[in-house]
Amino acid sequence: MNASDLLGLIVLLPILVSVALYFFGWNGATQKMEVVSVLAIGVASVVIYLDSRHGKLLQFHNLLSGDALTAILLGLTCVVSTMAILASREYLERHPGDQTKLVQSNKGYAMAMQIFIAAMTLAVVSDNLGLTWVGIEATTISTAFLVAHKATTKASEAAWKYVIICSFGITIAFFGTVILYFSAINSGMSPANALVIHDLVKNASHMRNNATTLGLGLLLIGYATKVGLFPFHTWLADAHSQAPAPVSALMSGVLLSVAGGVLLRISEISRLSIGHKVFSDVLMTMGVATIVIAAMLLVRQKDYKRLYAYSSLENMGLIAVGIAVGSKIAIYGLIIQIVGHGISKGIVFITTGHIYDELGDTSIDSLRSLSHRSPILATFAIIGTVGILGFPPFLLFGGETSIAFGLIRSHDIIALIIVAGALLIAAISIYRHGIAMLFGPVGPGQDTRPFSIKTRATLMLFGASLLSLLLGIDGPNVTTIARAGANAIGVSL
Amino acid sequence: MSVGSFTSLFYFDIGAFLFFTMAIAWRKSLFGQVRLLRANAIALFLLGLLSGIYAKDAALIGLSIVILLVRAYGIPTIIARAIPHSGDQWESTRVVNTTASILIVAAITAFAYILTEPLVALNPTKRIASLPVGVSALLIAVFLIVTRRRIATQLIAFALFDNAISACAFVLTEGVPLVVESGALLDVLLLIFVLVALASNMRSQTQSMDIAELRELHE
Amino acid sequence: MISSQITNPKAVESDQIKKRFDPMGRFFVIMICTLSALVAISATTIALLAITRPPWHGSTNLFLAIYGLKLATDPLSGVFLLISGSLGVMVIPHLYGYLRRNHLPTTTVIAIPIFIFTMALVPLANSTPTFFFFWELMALASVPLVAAHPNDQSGRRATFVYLAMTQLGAMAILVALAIISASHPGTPLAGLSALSSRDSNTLRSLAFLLALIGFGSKAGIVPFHIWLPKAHPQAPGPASALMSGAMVSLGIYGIIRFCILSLGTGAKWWAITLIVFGSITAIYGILQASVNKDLKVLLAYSTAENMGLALIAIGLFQLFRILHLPNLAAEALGAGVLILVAHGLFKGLAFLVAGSIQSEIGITDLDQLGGLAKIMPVSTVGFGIAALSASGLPFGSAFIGEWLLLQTIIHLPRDIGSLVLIGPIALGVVALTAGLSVLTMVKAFGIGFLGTPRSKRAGEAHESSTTMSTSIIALMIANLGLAFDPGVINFVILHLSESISGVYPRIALGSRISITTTSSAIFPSIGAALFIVGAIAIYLIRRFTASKRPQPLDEIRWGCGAKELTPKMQYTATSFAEPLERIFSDILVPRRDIETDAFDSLDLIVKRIDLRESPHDAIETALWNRLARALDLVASQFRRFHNGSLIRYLMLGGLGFAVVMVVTH
Amino acid sequence: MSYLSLILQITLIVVISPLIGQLMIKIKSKAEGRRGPSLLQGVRELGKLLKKGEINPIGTGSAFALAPAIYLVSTLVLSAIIPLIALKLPGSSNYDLFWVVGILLIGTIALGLGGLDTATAFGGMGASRELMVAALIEPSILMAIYALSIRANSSNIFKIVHATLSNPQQIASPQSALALIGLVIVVVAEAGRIPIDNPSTHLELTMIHEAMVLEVNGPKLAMVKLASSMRLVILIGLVVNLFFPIGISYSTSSVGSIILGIVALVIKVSLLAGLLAFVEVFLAKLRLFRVPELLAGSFVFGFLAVTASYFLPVIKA
Repeated sequence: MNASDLLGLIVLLPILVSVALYFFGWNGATQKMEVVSVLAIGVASVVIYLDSRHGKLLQFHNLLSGDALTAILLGLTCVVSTMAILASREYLERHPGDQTKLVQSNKGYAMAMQIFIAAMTLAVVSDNLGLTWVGIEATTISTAFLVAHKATTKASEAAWKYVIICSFGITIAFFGTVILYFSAINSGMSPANALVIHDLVKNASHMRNNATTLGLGLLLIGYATKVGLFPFHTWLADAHSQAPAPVSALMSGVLLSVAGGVLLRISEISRLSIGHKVFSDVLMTMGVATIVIAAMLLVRQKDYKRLYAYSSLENMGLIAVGIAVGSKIAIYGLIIQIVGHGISKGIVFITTGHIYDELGDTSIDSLRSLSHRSPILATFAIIGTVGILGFPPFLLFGGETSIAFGLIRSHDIIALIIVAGALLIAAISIYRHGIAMLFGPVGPGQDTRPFSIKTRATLMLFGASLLSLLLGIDGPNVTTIARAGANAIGVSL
Repeated sequence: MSVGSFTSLFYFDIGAFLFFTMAIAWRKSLFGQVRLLRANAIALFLLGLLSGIYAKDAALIGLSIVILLVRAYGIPTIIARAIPHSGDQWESTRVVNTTASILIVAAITAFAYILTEPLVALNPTKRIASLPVGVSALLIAVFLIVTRRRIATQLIAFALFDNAISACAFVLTEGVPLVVESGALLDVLLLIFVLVALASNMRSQTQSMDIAELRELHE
Repeated sequence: MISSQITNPKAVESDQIKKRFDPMGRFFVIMICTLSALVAISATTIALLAITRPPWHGSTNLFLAIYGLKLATDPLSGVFLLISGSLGVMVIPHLYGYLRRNHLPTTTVIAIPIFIFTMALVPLANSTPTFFFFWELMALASVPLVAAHPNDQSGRRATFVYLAMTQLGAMAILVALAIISASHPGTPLAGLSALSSRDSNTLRSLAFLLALIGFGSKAGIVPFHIWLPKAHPQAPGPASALMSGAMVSLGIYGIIRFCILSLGTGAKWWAITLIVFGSITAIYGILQASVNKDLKVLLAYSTAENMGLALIAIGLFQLFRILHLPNLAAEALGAGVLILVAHGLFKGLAFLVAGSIQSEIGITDLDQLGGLAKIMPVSTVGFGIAALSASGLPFGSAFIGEWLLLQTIIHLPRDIGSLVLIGPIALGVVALTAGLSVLTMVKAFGIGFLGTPRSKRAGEAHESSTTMSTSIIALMIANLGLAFDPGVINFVILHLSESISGVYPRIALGSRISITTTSSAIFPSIGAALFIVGAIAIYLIRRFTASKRPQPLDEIRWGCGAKELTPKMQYTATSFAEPLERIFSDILVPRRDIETDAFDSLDLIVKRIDLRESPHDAIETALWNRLARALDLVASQFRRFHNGSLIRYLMLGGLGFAVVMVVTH
Repeated sequence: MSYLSLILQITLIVVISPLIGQLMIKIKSKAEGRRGPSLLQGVRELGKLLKKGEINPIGTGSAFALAPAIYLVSTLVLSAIIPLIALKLPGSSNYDLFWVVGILLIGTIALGLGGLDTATAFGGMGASRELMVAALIEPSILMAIYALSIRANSSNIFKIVHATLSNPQQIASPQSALALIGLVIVVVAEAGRIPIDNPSTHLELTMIHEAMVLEVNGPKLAMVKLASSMRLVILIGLVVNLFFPIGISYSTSSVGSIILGIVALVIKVSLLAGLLAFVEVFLAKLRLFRVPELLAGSFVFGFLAVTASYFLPVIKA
């Protein structure tokens, strides 16, 4: 088997696993297969990274390709997916759905999860804008059932809003793809290559025209939907708050960043063709607006899952700002940001999942005295939150700092001040709610029983925390990898 | 087929495409809208077929047939299942009333001309001259998505949106590569399928088909 | 009554809490203290090397991705390292005693050595990302210290306010550092001024203001001081000592390092801004300290006051640099450093005594203390020395710094135009601050330690353990040492001035302190000797005349006709400060509740009137609470917009789509 | 010789202060049309108090016991570090005005702490008021010192007086006048005279200084009384020498100049004290909460003196 076949394999494998799940049900064997299919992504990530270090681009029939950025995103997918799949077991044990209905059964859940992972992987390894679009849209469809898995009215509502808003945006991206294709063909590219990202990058300098601008603009706003950027940010909190915790972890930690990765690729085409100005102005506006909105909605938040959803939004806004800046330091920063956010958010959402399982309520007011009722969960919630807020030694610290430096260097001081102000408001709000939840007194009539957590779940969260800490400490390798990632999209000034 | 006859047929067909789109904006009966969606998809199929015959491209002809199957048959049929067979089959509560809708549609058409001018200038062939028509249809679909309150009409608007993008693709580039178009088709089909499934879920939970009533989740 | 207590869920809960926070095991405490001691000792050693040896620098790629950690030493970093290191060393025995006696959350205990460690790293950072990295680590490590009593409402409030102010500071510092070092984030700090001088003035001014806000929020500069009086009462005594004595000073370090050195020479109004902020802080801090009645709150406000004084000195330093008066600049810097060093020592001492009181009595409210002189003699003497120093009086460690500051002010040259007005204004501020701090410290000492105990618990207390007293005695000696022979840190001032301004200050520090060019001088030891001589003389006279007098009698005090005076009849801290509160009521805005209990509905015949007056932080209510309300208002508009309407959401998206189409068209 | 002069100066202050205090009472009485007590009455009172037995109020501690002694010692120290009869006394290079202010405050604080240690309402009230006045005087004093030190470019008393001696025209300048007014108010406040405090009253609600020492008795009271009168003399002497250093001996080398210095000091202090007492007759004590207004006034004089010193040209002989 050729190394480049690995690209196809990792997309195919989860699909095969979901087929197996359909036929054999969700049992011990298929549960192992789930993990294997995800670990394969990790293996591929390593292989692709090692190959990219020799300047080799893995390619699979003009459709899939792998470079260092791919490897980073795949690695993140592997880590968070593993966490999500392991956490799903507890979730499913606690929340057995109607097993007669496929979409509510354990089997259906596991299948949707695998297809979701396959779709994300496809969006990451795709070298073809059309295929990327297919992958991203497929994530929407596969997660729709996952979001609605709890089968409550709220869950259905969230799923509906999620699918409608995301599809709206993603369809705009499809229109953008068509326009870009037209532009590429007009500039003399063959129809077979006109959507291949790497070829578009090579040919970009010949595509300096209005059609490209329009196409890129539409792609931008389209994929921004999936990143959760303003004005398409409205689905995110609903979907994240209603989805089962492992799904929230995967959506927030990986899916948003995968879409961010697509934006990053598009930004490269944009930089080389129409110049960065229009594209980055639009993206900057969207990113800053997203951060501000997220911060404002955090202030009086009443639901702890929404709280973390908006914190994801805030981090995605920062990533968007980083892409908009587009300089070396900003790109490094956002790559680190993506990885750090993914793992920390994974920890946080899975922890909130365990809390919800015990509490049965996601409102902030219902959760009090967590530090006494479960020191373990409290610890992981703190570790995750501290990571998300950009405290050292976690990765996000470097990410936020670099993006701030990048903003100054591109003379976007006003943007930086707005962003810093919004981050301040966001952090203060999280502190306020966090202190109330961790230490606040239990109200009259609320029960005070301690929460239980399985050793298996503790170990998994511990492993993830350790990983996030190690990544924070291992500066040299993280730098090398982030540099390789930035090189992959042509930023190595 | 001569260039002249192809062009006039193409123009005629895309005009029909736009007409059906506009008609959906006007029509209130849900089943009527589904029928118009079918007609719209057939016009799209003809666009593909014409281009395929003109370019002597068998793949394109095959693709148009797939389009016919999925967009003119599959999707409208699924959407029709989301319409309650008893009770309210009318889109009576619109965010924007019918007269205003039609006026806005006219404005959108004008807007589409302005928008597409630089694109048309880029490659001034006769086929691309009809781009404003496709973009008008597309913008009308967007308009429908953001202003329609019934679940079924929202689905129809989505289907229209996709049709319009495909139409634009035919106008611009004789269709996008096969693998992409088929992937997109599959996605749209699945999307509509998912939405219908969710809709039936919601109907069993809330007895409502009005998306404006989805207000449980808010800040 | 008893049964209701048992069923009360809160009582059960507090039992659980007690169980969870078991007494600290001896081994665990020894481990923590050993670790802290190791860190503090190495910090002190490095500090001494940093001051006396040529600069050293090193770097590692570990920890901070992309930038790598860059470390370096120079005299400036050495000074601040010395403050935190030496204070850390002296605090350890008290820490041991405190931990052995008090049940604290494990996180708080573990955070202590980490906190000392990070505090030592901050001044060693040699690039802006490294600095920010350590700064944030320090902030993070200090949070558990404040959150030592998270089960109390006030504990949670303190934690929140501290976190919020920390975050405010962090964001301001981030933007400021980004501006300062934007072009080359990895540049060693010493090389930054050359880089930033190329930036536009507006940009540099922005960086200056943001850095001032950021570091000011750590240093407790008004209006960012609000965390100090909330956090200190929560933190365990030794931790407060470290936070107030060392961490807060690092805010001033940041201001010196970045607002002044890294940004180049700068504009005159920068210096004036520093002086104005310092003045406001000094006066507001000491006014609040003078009217507050909780010992730790009082000390916290007094910390703000001292930081204000240091900031005035630093502002003068900056002003003289701009005016090209290197010698005066060196004097101002020397004064600032001396104020900070002394503050570390006496505030550390005062907080340790407060910690002993917290640990032995459990109350720090002055109105419930009293009479400690008889039962806690070591602590009393310790606090006496700390109070003497904090008042800025002769024989106190802070006197030298404040005297140098006054000398710097009165030597303002004539030929600087209207800028000379800074002289009388600054002097007025320093003088008023000094006067009020005398009153404050007399109140704290007189009410808290003298007289008779005002509560049962205060009356039954004992002196804290020997280990705790060891720390107190060590700090007493250090304070007296600095007061009588500041020559021990002469080398610090000399090396610092040389490395920063290239000149030696014309200050001769020793047992006689003088400014060589102007022949102003003081000689504390001679003053003390005169005191001793006078005391001996009086003692001898009394001794020889004693035989001619009748025997002394023990008699009850005069009670204005009452038979006996109860401890309740003593003057309290509140009543002591009442005249001052009245005079400065426009600034202090005391909170006054009048509750009238009347016989009839018209309030004509009054049964009783309750008047409650309590000091409160007017800036907190006028500025921060108002800001919070404004934020809430804006946020509620955002919330209202996100009302769950899918049509609204889709329209928003459609609008975005349209805008992008038009923009890219 | 120089050390002898120092001891002479201290002794002189100790001896003349009860007399000067009594002189003020006498002048006041005369002005009010009374005969007034004899000049030696003060000395007799001290003698009487010294002979009395001590009463230790129950519950007081060492602070109460030590406070009068510290008050007295600080005053003695003051009399040793201010040049009153001669300029070049031992340690004159360390005669710093800020230091003097500090020592002055130490005495006040000692007495205040003693008052608090009695654990009575009066002791606390007196301490609170005394320290409030002390705290508010501080800016005025330091500002006046600032104004004075600009002339000599030093806060060293020796330097300041020396500068005045070598350039007497400076005294006639507006800045000097302003500083003098400021300092006089300060002296009045610091010494607890009308209109700030009334040393001769024991009316409970208006007392400041006397309330603080209400429990002090016997020899301790003698110390406090002696020290209080000494402080007045020292402060007057200081002001007199800062502004009118006429007659002060420059060095301690000749006996004649020392004697001249002593005589000059006694005359100057008596004159000024008499003037003060005479003016007091026409004044009423201010309400406690109007005291800050007066002190603010004195601060403003000092402030104006400083700014005038900076902005007006230097007058040179």
